[in-house]
Amino acid sequence: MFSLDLLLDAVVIGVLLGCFYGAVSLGLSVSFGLLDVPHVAHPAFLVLASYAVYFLNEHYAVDPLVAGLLITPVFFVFGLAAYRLYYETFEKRGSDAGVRGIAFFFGVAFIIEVLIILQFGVDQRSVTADYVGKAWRFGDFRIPYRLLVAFAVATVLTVLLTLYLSKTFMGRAIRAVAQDEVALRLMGADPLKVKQWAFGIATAVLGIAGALLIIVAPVDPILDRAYIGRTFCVVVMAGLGSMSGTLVAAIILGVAESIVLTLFGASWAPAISFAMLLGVLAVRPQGLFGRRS
Amino acid sequence: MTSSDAPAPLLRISALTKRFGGFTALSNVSVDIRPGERFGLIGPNGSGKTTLINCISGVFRTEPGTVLFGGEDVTPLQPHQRTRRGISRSFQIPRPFRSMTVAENLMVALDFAAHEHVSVGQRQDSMMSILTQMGLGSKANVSAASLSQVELRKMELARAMATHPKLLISDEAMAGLSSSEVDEVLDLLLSLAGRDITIIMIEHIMQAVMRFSERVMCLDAGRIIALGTPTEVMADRRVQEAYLGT
Amino acid sequence: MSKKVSKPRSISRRRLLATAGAALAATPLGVNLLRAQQGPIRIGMSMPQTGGLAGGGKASLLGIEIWRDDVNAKGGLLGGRKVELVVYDDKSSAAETPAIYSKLIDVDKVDLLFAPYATVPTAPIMPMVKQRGLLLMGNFSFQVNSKVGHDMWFNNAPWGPADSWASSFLDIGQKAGGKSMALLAADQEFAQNLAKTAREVAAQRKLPVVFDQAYPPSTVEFSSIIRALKATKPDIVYVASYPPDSTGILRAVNEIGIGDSVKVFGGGMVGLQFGAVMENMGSLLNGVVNYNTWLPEKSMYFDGTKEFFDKYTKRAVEAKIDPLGYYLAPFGYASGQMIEQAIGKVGSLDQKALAKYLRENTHKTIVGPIAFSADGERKETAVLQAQFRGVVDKNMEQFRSSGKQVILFPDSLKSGELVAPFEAARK
Amino acid sequence: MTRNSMAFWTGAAVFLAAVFVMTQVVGNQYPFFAGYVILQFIALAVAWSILGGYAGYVNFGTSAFYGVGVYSSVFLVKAFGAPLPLQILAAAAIGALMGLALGVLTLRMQGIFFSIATIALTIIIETAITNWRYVGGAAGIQIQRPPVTAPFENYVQMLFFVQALLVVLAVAISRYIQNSWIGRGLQALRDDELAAECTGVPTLRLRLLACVISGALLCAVGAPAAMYLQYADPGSAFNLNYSVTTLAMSLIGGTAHWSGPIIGAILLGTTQQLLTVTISSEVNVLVLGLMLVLFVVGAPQGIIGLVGRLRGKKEGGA
Repeated sequence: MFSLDLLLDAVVIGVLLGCFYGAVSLGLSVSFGLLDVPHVAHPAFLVLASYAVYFLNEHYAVDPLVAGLLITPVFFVFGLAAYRLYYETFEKRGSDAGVRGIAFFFGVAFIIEVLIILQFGVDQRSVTADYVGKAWRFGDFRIPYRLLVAFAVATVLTVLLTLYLSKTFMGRAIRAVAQDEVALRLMGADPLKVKQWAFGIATAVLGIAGALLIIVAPVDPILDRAYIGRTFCVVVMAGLGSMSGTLVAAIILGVAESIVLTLFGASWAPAISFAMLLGVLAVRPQGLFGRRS
Repeated sequence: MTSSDAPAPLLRISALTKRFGGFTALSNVSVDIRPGERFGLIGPNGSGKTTLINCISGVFRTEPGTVLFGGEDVTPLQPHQRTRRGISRSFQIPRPFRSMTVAENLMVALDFAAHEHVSVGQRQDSMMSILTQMGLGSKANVSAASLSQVELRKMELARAMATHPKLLISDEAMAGLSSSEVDEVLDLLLSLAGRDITIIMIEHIMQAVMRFSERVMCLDAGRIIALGTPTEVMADRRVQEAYLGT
Repeated sequence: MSKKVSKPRSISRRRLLATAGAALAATPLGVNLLRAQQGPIRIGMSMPQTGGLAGGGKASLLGIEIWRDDVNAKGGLLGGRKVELVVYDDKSSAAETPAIYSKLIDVDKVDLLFAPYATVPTAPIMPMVKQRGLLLMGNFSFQVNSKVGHDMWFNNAPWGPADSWASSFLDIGQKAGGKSMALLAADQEFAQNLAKTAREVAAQRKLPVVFDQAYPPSTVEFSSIIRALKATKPDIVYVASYPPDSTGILRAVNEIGIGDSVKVFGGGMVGLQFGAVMENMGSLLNGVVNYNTWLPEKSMYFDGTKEFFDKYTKRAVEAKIDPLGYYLAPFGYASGQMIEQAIGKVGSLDQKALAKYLRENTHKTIVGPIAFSADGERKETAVLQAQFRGVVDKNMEQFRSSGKQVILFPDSLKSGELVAPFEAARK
Repeated sequence: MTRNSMAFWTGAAVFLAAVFVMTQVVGNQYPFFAGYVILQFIALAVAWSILGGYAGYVNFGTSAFYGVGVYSSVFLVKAFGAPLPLQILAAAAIGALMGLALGVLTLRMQGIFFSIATIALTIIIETAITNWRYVGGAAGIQIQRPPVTAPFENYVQMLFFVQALLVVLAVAISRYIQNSWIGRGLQALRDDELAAECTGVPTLRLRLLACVISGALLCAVGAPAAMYLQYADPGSAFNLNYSVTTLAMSLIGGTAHWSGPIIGAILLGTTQQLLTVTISSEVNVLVLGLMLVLFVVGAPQGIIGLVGRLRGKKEGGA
């Protein structure tokens, strides 16, 4: 059953799929990778964004990507508020958030799930757009436009975030807050403001990522549970806080999953990617591209 | 090639090198420390002092280089094994067990590092006597998280003492303290030294080092640049350059 | 949750608290009858209302509730006793149902038991009801009684004998000239059971299986799988999938293509029966031959069917559940109808007598006549295989008219002929 | 200390006796079904806390251990028709090995990395079981119970008693650990692993020990579930709910004392059982979410912490 064609195809699809994983993990790479917030509600926020996109698409026929952009400011503000609550609860008390932070965000995730169910019901939802359900043809190859969109958006997001973090004052402050709060104070920035801003950005990115999620596949209210492992896997494997690293790690995962699926059978695909994660963690705990003081 | 009249060293560090990635933190450091000696370790920031401590206490693995303690090669041992053999340390930034009381902090040391098998009662006595000696007697049942800076420093030393060390390494135990507090801690260390405990003291406060040490070693960029009596080392041109140059 | 669903339940809750106090003494269900003679007839069940099976569970429950309201409007059963439902959420999990059914039997002391929707929550209660000798009206579980062998179990689903499902699909494929089969199934309970029978039937018929893969439920992207499947050039593609995957698979088929060799595609895709899913997929559905339980074709209307769907449609919108409700809801109603007829004929709530009646007779329901074989499954399969035709995008209402899903099997209900190969049928 | 021990063991004996009498006297089955689930969560929460509470290593893989416990029973029953005690012992042994493997694999990981590793492990194991046709694979498997052993008349009553034994075992171990040098060592390494190591605490060995004990207990608790449900499927056995609920129970109760997880499990477990048979809808999940958020925000040290604060923060070792 093996053929070079299939392998090549698996690699191409894997790269595109990896980009999609990368896009939905980028926000977490900021919130968890840079701010050390154990944000297990990240996928729940993501699904919430998908439903917002669905709502705009279904009722006002807004293109999903445009809808994703439209909800970005709302999610930014939402992120600011969420961080404020988190800060008041944990960081301010100077206690290690650890377990309780995780529990807190699990609680938030459950609440979001139920709110979605109450508003939209339990059925799965998807969006319509010109690029959903069609493929780009190149000789014998066919590549779904959905994945090309994911690829493009992921790349643009990664580049923008990387530029933002390295070129702007606020961006540099965000990176500084991850490494050395004292140095940040010397720069004259308030760590709380910086972190809150960063969390806002992490959440805003979810607006577009949520649009991708529902473009690539239909969503249902409890889809977030499937993405907890996957997004954390990508971010941790990349090494905390590296945007380009996140994309590369996601691509590695996507390709590995895709190749295993094509050559050995789909049912082993999740085990393979998480075995890779375990391997990376055991050998190189700081991740493939990680910072480590 | 040791001279026959000198006592066997308690700690012998031979050709110790430590690299982090491409950065060499310690380069070919060798030194002997005699039993009962008061040894000062100085050097500018980033010169490798704390790295050396970490290599002695076992936090870092060394490659190449060996650490001999009491004639035994402890290089392959983990920190807790070295602690049980008598190497104890305090930390530059105090690391108390925050969820415990001061007494419980010491009990950890007594439970895990006490050499002989002793009863609970004896351990309690031992703990109280160390606390009293350190001037923390009244704080025994206070939560470690609520201690002041100087109390934390003292508790670190007390916890290190509770492991019954032969060698005590004090890593900047006086940083950030007022001058009267510095004297207080220094007196404590001197009294410990009087009881046959070998002490390595890392310090930035020169008066303290000069007053305390029998011998002083100065590190710069991971190399020994001077080793001798305090006055000799202070007079060394390279030492002065190292400090002024930064 | 709609008001209508919760209101009767709150009544039962009050009752339930009253009985809970006196619940220490054990009373077998039968002895309980005398005491309850004047009160309502209480039917207990768990239903997945959260978790993965919630969509189906809610639609199914609405069907049963409509039956309850109908029967109560007619004055109830056994000379004026109203029907009351006691329903708990089992969270789609097998771990919850033993405690729930024990509560229903031992504390609530309900008169009759209905099973929850689907196999997973049903499986753990089968040994329990068998041991207690209780009648259980099954709800779309698959071969859950085959090992337990309970003679008071009756499944409302049209599955019939275990292999009939795969047989009917392969019949259609082979008639269209299919010589090889590809099998793609989700790594989940129902899909794996379908895949297993398909493998067995294929082996009996010496039909080579050129592709046989299971994919995990978390699979996001099916392009690679479809590409690999396509490379084996199968004639018949049998897919056993769950709602999110069904969409993903059909999208990938549309994008990647499946090749000209394929005569028929589909078979066991769950999700293509749900309104929201069908509306979303629109024209992607065309050509797919898939199983179904009820369709708005002329041959499918029986006494009361139309009235049922009129009521369902109105209430489903309020309750935010599947607006079409073809798949499960009428069968929930049918369960009620069967019990209604049995109680009417037997004249009591005696479990053994009811079971005997149910086993020995053919029952008239809104989904057609139902007769059971010894294992409590349908005597004959009534699983439809139908082909999607002329479906357009973004239109829920089109599925209410006939002709969008042409019934190919069973012959008695047939409403059209197969269009093959698959690629041609998709145009 | 000794008086406390006396009180504890008397309490345990009274509890077991009460449970036993209940199995002999009460005819209604529901208390046993619901009680089994609550006892199971108490044992899980207590076992989880040994690693997650004392040592501060947050294990997200409760469902992995629980599921392996279930499936080890399924395998033993299917292959050898093994009796219940053997199922539990075997599950404990497998759980200990699993804990050891987890510990060794995560030697270099701390904090959230450890947690993520446990998530990864869960998914890998679930995938393996899903692909293992002998124990039913994804399709699930129905299991027949053997006849019940005297003096019990009903299998669920027996399971209820067995689970009560497991609870007492787990609590006794947890309590012993807390009051011994192991507990102090774990607490030290939770507060500061490096400082603990340099104070003579063999942190790696203690971590491994905690992983092994916690793993063995978690698996053992899962083992009787196969007989309770008489059915197993990977989706239910490896349900994320076990991980989250166990964690929530420990936190709500408080992890500083062995009684915390018990209190949390009783509170949350009973609430969930009650909600299941009263409100019974998505509101059930909402309540769990709200309880998690409120407790984490309002009572960071759990109920134990609240009580401690009320009593003026003065408590002895028991």
